[in-house]
Amino acid sequence: MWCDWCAHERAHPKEVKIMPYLAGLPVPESHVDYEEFWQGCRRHELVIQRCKDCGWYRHYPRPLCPKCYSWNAEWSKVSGKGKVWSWTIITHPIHPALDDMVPYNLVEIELIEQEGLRLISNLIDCKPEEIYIGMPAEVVFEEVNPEITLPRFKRTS
Amino acid sequence: MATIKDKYAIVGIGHTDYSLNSGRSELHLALEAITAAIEDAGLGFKDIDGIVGDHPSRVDAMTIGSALGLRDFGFFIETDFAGGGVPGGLLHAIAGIEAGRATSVVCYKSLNGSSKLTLPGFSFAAEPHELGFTRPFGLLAPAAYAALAARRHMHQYGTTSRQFGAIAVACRKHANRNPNAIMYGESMTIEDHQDSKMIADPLRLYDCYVEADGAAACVVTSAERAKDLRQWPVCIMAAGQACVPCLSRWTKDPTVNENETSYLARQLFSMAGLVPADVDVLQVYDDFTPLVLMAIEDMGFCSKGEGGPFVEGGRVVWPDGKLPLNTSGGNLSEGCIDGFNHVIEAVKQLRGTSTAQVKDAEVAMVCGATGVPTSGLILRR
Amino acid sequence: MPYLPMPPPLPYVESEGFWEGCKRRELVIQRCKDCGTYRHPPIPMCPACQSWNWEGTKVSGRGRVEGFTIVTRAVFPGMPAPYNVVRVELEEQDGLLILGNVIGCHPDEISIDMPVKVTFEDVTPEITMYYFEKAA
Amino acid sequence: MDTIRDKTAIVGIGWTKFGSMKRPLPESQYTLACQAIKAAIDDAGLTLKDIDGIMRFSSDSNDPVRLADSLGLNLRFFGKSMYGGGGGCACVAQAAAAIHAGLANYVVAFRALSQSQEVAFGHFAGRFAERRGIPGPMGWTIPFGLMSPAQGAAITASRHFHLYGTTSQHLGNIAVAERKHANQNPNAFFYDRPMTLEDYMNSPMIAAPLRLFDCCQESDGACAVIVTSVERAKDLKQRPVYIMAAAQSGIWYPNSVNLLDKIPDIVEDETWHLARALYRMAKIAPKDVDVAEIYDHFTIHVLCALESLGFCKKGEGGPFTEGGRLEWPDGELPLNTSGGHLSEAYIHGFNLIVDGVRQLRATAPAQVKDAEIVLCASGNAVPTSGIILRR
Repeated sequence: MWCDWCAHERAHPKEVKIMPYLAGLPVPESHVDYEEFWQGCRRHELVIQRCKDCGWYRHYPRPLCPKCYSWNAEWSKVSGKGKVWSWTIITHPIHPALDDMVPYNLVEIELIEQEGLRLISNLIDCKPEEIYIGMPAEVVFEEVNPEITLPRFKRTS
Repeated sequence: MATIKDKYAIVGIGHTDYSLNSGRSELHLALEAITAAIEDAGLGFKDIDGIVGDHPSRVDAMTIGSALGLRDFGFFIETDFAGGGVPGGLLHAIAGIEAGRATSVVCYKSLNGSSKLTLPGFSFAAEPHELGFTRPFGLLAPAAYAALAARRHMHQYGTTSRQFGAIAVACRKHANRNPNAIMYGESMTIEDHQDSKMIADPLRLYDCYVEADGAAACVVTSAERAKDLRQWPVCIMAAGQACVPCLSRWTKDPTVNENETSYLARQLFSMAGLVPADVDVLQVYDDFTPLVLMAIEDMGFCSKGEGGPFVEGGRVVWPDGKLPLNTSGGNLSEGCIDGFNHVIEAVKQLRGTSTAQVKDAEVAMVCGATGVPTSGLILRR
Repeated sequence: MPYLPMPPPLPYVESEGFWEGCKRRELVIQRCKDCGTYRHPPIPMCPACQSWNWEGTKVSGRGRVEGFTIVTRAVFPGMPAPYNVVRVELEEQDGLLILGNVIGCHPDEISIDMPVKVTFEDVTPEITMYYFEKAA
Repeated sequence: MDTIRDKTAIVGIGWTKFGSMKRPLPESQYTLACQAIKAAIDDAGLTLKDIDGIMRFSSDSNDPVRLADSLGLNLRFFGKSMYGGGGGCACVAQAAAAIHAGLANYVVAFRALSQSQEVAFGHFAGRFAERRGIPGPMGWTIPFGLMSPAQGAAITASRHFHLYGTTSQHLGNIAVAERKHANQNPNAFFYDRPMTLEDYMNSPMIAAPLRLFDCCQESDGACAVIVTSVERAKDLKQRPVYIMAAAQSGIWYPNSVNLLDKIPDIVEDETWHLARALYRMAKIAPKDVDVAEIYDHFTIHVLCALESLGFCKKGEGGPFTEGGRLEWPDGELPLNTSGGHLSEAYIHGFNLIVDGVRQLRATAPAQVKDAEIVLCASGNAVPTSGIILRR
């Protein structure tokens, strides 16, 4: 379903770039709290931290569950399916690596597992004017280098 | 129960010129604003015994204290979160005075935001590693965060870019009366706003703040002591800070009712014993127009989702609007001093010295940035 | 050649005059035009009388070692050890301290109150470093 | 003037395991912060929902967002103290101020460090090696090789030695006393490693005249305390430890380049002003202090603090350390009874505050008999802070 307001308000940049997306941007640094997430991506699995006691997913990862204050957490593989919660088209580059990349899309995806469980990513197969809030999407993995694989998204029907 | 209501006052304000390239360091600008504020209060430099800085600051209390020739200063603290933190600095100053650790505290903010003349030094604080979840995807500029929230607001409530534009146009109109505003000489219509280039859809250039060089400062002391000073004291009815779990760190979710700004507003109105209708003039941190609109909703000036229609039709425009907003031009058109300019303008309104003076303004409200830990003030004449 | 393999300072608004002086092989210290007090490192306002008026004044470059250390364990690879760091009190004013190195001097020779004088070394096209050497 | 004397209390303390560069903790700084805060809340008999204020170090990356997001907190007071080790007690002081002003009910003050994973304080300057140039005031020190706090402290030490005849043995007395205390404390890094003055003298020179054992460790770990009003404290689980005084002090210090290269000639230094404010507020004198918890980044700074806090005269810090005066159980002023930064762990002064509270609860590993008053002083050579606690 198209959102009328989105369609009405949208600017229409000229073209769209498909993979590899946004090469040259800084990649995530290794860190003990987030290692499992990035390891999952390397295996082409989206794993999200989840409370072992109350089952609540949390992203970004953190030590305690803010819902039930439990320290018990596990890394749970999720479907990778979700929908666009919000989106923007960046037309103004603020990083040297982006000079030739704009315009590019930036989306916040809400995963189907839990309301409010969102992550930041890009849609790799959409022109700007095709993106809308509520658009179904699923994860795809892009190997940036041997250490880092990033989760991007593509549309689904 | 202990309360700080009406016990403290802003007795001096000072600021530099706001410009795109000052040619002066952040330290220089800070000292200009601070000395101006102290002189405005009719105090001597050595009467100052507390210094409240702001994050991120490259001008520290020891350097300020040394330059002012203070042999001993017994109170210094920093607030958090640039745009959210400035009013909170006054709260910390009040806590310090109330604890008997200082009598007159200077709060300040100084920026080479436009010229970038002062380079960042070294910080022992590790960069937040959560950036790994945003940066590789091109979520870099604050505008992009605001854009995602704005798009969601439009989707949910039918808000339009023209409604965002109404805020930008109001601020510009106010700036056109303020010779210290960077956009003083440049008028703007809603059509200009609509024609301005897209930065991060749906944010256009004129939805975004103006980076500036400049500094601002104020002096806080007890209401008792304020009586003997040079200026008409501006009484602090309420001061507060707020930070709540946002559960997903990425962008402000405009549909969530319980957030930092609503929590802040509840505290402020309850401490002051006022309701939104009592506010004569409003100063809201305005880095991006959609966030101003959301803050207005969260503070209870209108219902959730009604921010768009609320800001239309001149309601926030001086002189005839019922709730004049950012009457100096704000970050959008005066220049971004991280919201310290909003504090200065609120004081000017209550002294009756604003360039867009609201007639008989008695109560002014200042609200820091939304979407981050924030802070605010309610002031009265 | 710099005494130590470290990047040179980046001049900033208040320190530009100092480093320009070094290029001319002059030690230029900020001095209050109203009360005459020297101050270093440079800041915009006189800590003694709060005047904004100041000028860069060439000083003799003579002083004595006020305190020092011989660094025997470098904090990262590539730094030589031992090397010295001295704090010099310039002769123009009590307590007018400046940090530096004494070059051409064995660590054992350095002592507090040892007289020193300034010397200069071009290290990059932009920056001439100041150092100290033993004076008679 | 109205003060906060005896109006607030520390009602909860919490700490984590401590690790070092050689035996690092696997947990992140974020996890350590949450662990220590939760431990302090449990200790006080409170729940996470009770907490409405947070004070932290400006160099702590656990900002209120992170803490609220993981601990589920609704905060109405938060701020940062500056100047690293000078700011520990300032966190407690500002927490007390907030309580006193009615701005919060229960405030957590904490410090979490993971020097093994983030920035090791002794080695931060290595980051500059590859840069084009050194920005800002750091340009006055780093190009000359003054790059670690130990090196700055060494300049202070050589000057103190020169002015007052202080010796390495004097500094060694401090290190040995603290090690002796650490040997009582199973959580201390040096718990099972005794040290004699001879061992100290044989430790390698780092930056003359300072040796390895003059220096604090680089540690992993976290500590937290909970501050509330004395009225609320009455109903809680622990015996409250009252805050008699809390203060900060910064001075006119025009020549400092601020890498701990303090000028020991100055009599009325930051700690001198601090002491005056603390004693005045607490209405006590130095002789009333039963235990001193003095920030020990380097032995020389402890020695300077002993002078400025009025335990001895300026320049007499050296002889004051002699004869076991600083040693538990018989010394007249037991110092850093958990082992301090030199021998327990370096948690930026917060482990000293925690130990001070334990002394007044009579639960310290090296318990001073009938301890009634503890003075905690944060780091000097930078703008500093302090608190006086009583049973």
